[in-house]
Amino acid sequence: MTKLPGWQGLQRVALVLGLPAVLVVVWWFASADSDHLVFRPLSEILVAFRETWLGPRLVEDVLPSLSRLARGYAASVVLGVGLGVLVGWSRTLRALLEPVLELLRAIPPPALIPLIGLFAGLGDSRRIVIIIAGCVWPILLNTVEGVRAVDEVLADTCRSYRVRGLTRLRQLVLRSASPQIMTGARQALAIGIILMVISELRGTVHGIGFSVEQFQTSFRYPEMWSGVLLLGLLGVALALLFRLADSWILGWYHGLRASNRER
Amino acid sequence: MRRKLAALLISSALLVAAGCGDDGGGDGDGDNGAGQPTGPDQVSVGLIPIVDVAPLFLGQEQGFFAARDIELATDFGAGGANLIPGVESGQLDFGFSNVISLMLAQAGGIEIKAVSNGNNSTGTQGEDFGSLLVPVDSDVQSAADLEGATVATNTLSNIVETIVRASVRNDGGDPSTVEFVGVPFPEMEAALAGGDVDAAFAVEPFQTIIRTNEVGRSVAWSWVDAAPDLTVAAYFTSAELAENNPDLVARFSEAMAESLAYANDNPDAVRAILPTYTEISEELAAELTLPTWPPEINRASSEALAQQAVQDGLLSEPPDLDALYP
Amino acid sequence: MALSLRPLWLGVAGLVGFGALLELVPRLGVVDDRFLPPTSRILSVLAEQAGAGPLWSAVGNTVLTWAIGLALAVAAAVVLGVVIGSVRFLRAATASTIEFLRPIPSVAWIPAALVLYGPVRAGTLLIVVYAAFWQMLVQVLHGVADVDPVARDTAYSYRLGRWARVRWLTWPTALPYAVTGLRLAATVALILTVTGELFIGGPGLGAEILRASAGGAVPLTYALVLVTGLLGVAANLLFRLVERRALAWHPAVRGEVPA
Amino acid sequence: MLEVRGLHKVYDSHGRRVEAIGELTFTVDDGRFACVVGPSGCGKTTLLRCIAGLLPPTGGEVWVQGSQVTGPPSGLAVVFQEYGRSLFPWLRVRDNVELPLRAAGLPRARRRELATEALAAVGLSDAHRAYPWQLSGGMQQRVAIARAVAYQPQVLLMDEPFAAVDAQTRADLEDLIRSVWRRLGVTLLFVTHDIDEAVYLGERVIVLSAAPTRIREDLAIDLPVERDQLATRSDPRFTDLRAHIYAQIQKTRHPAPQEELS
Repeated sequence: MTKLPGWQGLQRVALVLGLPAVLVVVWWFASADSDHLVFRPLSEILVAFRETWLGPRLVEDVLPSLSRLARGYAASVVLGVGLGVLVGWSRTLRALLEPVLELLRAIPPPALIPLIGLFAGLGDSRRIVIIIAGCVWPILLNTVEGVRAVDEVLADTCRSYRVRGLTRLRQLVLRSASPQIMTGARQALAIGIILMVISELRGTVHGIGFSVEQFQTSFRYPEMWSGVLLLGLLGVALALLFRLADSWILGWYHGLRASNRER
Repeated sequence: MRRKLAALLISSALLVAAGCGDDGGGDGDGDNGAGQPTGPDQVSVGLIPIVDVAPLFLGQEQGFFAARDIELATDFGAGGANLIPGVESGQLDFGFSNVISLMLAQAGGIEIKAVSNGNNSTGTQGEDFGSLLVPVDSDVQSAADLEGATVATNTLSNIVETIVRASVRNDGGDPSTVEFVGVPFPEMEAALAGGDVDAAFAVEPFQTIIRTNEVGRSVAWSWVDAAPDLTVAAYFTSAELAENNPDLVARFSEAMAESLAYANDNPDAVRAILPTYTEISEELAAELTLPTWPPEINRASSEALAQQAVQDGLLSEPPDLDALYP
Repeated sequence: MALSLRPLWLGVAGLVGFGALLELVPRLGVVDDRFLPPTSRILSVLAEQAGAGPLWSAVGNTVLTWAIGLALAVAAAVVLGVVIGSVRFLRAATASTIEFLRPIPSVAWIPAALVLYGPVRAGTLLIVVYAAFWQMLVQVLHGVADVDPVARDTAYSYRLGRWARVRWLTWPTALPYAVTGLRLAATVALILTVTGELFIGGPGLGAEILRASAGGAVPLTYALVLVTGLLGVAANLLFRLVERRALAWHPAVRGEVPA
Repeated sequence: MLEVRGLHKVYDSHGRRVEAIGELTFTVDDGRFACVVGPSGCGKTTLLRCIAGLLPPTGGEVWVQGSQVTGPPSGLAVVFQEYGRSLFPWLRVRDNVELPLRAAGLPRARRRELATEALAAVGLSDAHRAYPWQLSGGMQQRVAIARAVAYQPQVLLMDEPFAAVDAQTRADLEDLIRSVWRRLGVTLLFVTHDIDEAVYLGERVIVLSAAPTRIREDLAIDLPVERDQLATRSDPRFTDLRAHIYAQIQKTRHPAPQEELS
């Protein structure tokens, strides 16, 4: 029974949108007549969403939060990959630093906030340092793993063709470690979003986390839920963005694995 | 019960199948049934580990609560503002919060009720448990000089803003130009030392730490400026508990009143108990300026405070103190 | 990264060096020692605390919250993962929803947790379970999806019942993924437990850190942060051991772990 | 010109001393094609890695183009057996071929010209933009050979390059190597475990003994220069040489007690 291409596409769309649509409808009606102080109707939350986040706050709060996340994340990538390559490449350095890195990685970043607060002043730098304190570890440790696992035959090939220095670093070391680095980068992004929010609590800053906390403490629950919804959408959007970057940067890698699986 | 059901529904929806329901709730959910007492009532109280709540621990130590069939389970919430939802949702039986937060909650539709006084200012200029501090080398001499300045406060749009504005206003300055920045108490010393803020309103033990480390000096005593013998904070409960179990609330209030009086008369006992529930060392505890703990809430001071909060735009209209206060 | 058994003394030297660095920086006045106490003072405070009860009850409470959260998350994820994973239609229908809910930062639920439960352990549990659940579910789904088609056809040909298929085919295949998921979920759960204690409530190390900083006890705050780190290291080692033992009999089938 | 003088190699790892190469001395003149064959595990690959400067010898010296080898010498290219692992999976075929040239600092146009020419020489002129893992095993090894050719080495080392491909592909690749050798005039050392291949390809076959390796015999191959799979392999002289080498290797595997190595 060959399916018509149209039918095929329709079915796929139904599968993708089916459950979410059902959940939204259930949420809409379950909360529709709720006079409950906290659990506001979905309609009210969506109105609050449009009024709160699509207005001036988009520039005043959402943008600063995202820019801090971007700066913290970028710094973590540079720091994590840079240090990771060094530590991954030299056996002694790795043995020397491994326990220290394992300890620092294990400290939950939020626990560092009271300490970072003592140094990093009150401005953006404090929040960026907090983001880095969480994001750098997955990238660093995955880079070390990736650099350690460079294929020896490829390394010998480079040596015999006298491929050295910067070309070697880029073409052999970084490229072969890139699948592992991307795994670390994905984990770091998830942690980054969390720290973006947490670094804004209990302080004064233009940001999503701060706004949501203000809504909560001033009992403006529709706005609070709309903030939660925004963070959800942000998480999804960034995950999607990451997948695009991943398929572009690791195009070769996904192809390689697909072809191995077939063979 | 309806509220609890809704909470269960939403939290289970959130966790898909793994709703962790109510059973994992607060340690002692308070046997708030009005049935015959089967032993001391397990009562959970949400607190912040600060000087102001010393009387409660003294009362516990002196057995004022035990004498009234109450066994306390203290729970240190992450912040005053978070205690209100805890009490309102029934997870905590009683909580401690400043009066402005209580008024804001009432305005926000939260049904809570103050049951006993918390703590008051010393009422004397130049010596109070909290003050407005500026860096030692700052040229600010009094509150009025803080026009257009940035002032650190532990919570934004809350009681500290109202009283600091009162200090500036009483000193002849224009309070609307003061800009407030949220800084947790432990980080105020660094903020002052680093010059990130022009001033900071700190309470004990940080007021003493900042002064003895010569990082800052006091220029105004805002609790005193706001209103004479200001009631700063109070213990509160949910309207539901007050309704369902008036006996327990009454017993708690009496025990609290006795504890407050005892604390007021025995400052040394207060200084001795501080290190047991906070991380304030004995030496530091000895140097602190303690608040006062009169048993009764100073309602006049709350009215004056509320009037200034309305003037500053923090409250849209004056609170209904009859409903809010015992 | 396996704590490899390289020359151990080199690793210890690294730790000592790091400690010495943190000792010198404040001593030389590079940083004000009120904000960064020298390592010696931190360790002496820690030693003092180690003797006293409250530290261990705090560690106990954090571990308890962590264990409850992890258990709830893992149980739910395994059951749901196997059920959804084994039915093609279910997997296809839920994929988009899972992809939507997974990246939602668990801290987004802090205000909700505070409102639902207030500053108590239940609030913290909400975000711990939420975060750990997705880590585990994704791995279990990968595991169940990784069942070898030839093996499945064999099971069908021998007319194994649904339950037998799950017991003898689906679960053994998914096990390595589940074990990895457990390790990842445990790490996330611990971080969220401390986060919850700091920003929501409930007894434990987070609450002690708050109490220490509220009392102006800076060295103690550092000591407690160090304890959370050590707890984290212990947890990572424990679960890596569990993973290695569970997978010891298993050829390194685990390909690229997407988590 | 490739010269090995008294090469000696001992592996000493975790207390286990394995003497891989006893003593090897031989020379391969410029433009000559020498094959190296021996029982499996007799250190053929170790010899090649020492010549390629990838492995420091325990004793003795290796000279390439008149200078002693301490690290990978310039003007020397290696083709490994695991072709899949010696190509960069993230680089397209042409970029793989060009990489050594880029490292050597050649300008882009020159690199492109050499790469195109080399790929054409190995019959892959239409695979420039493909990724290695999109090609068959045989084609991947051709890319590796093209990379070596484009590098324009004076000396080319090949470590059992055709062991991992099917028989037909191997025959094509053998003919390809011979034509590349004749066209480039490069000095070629071809290591293999396949005696037929050694005799078919080489002008000379060095037969190695079991570890610790010594030269059992250095045999000149007096077959006509023009070689093709059918004629050469059915030539009686080919079968004699093959049988002789086979006997030599059999002896090294279980040497008769009394016989002393010459």
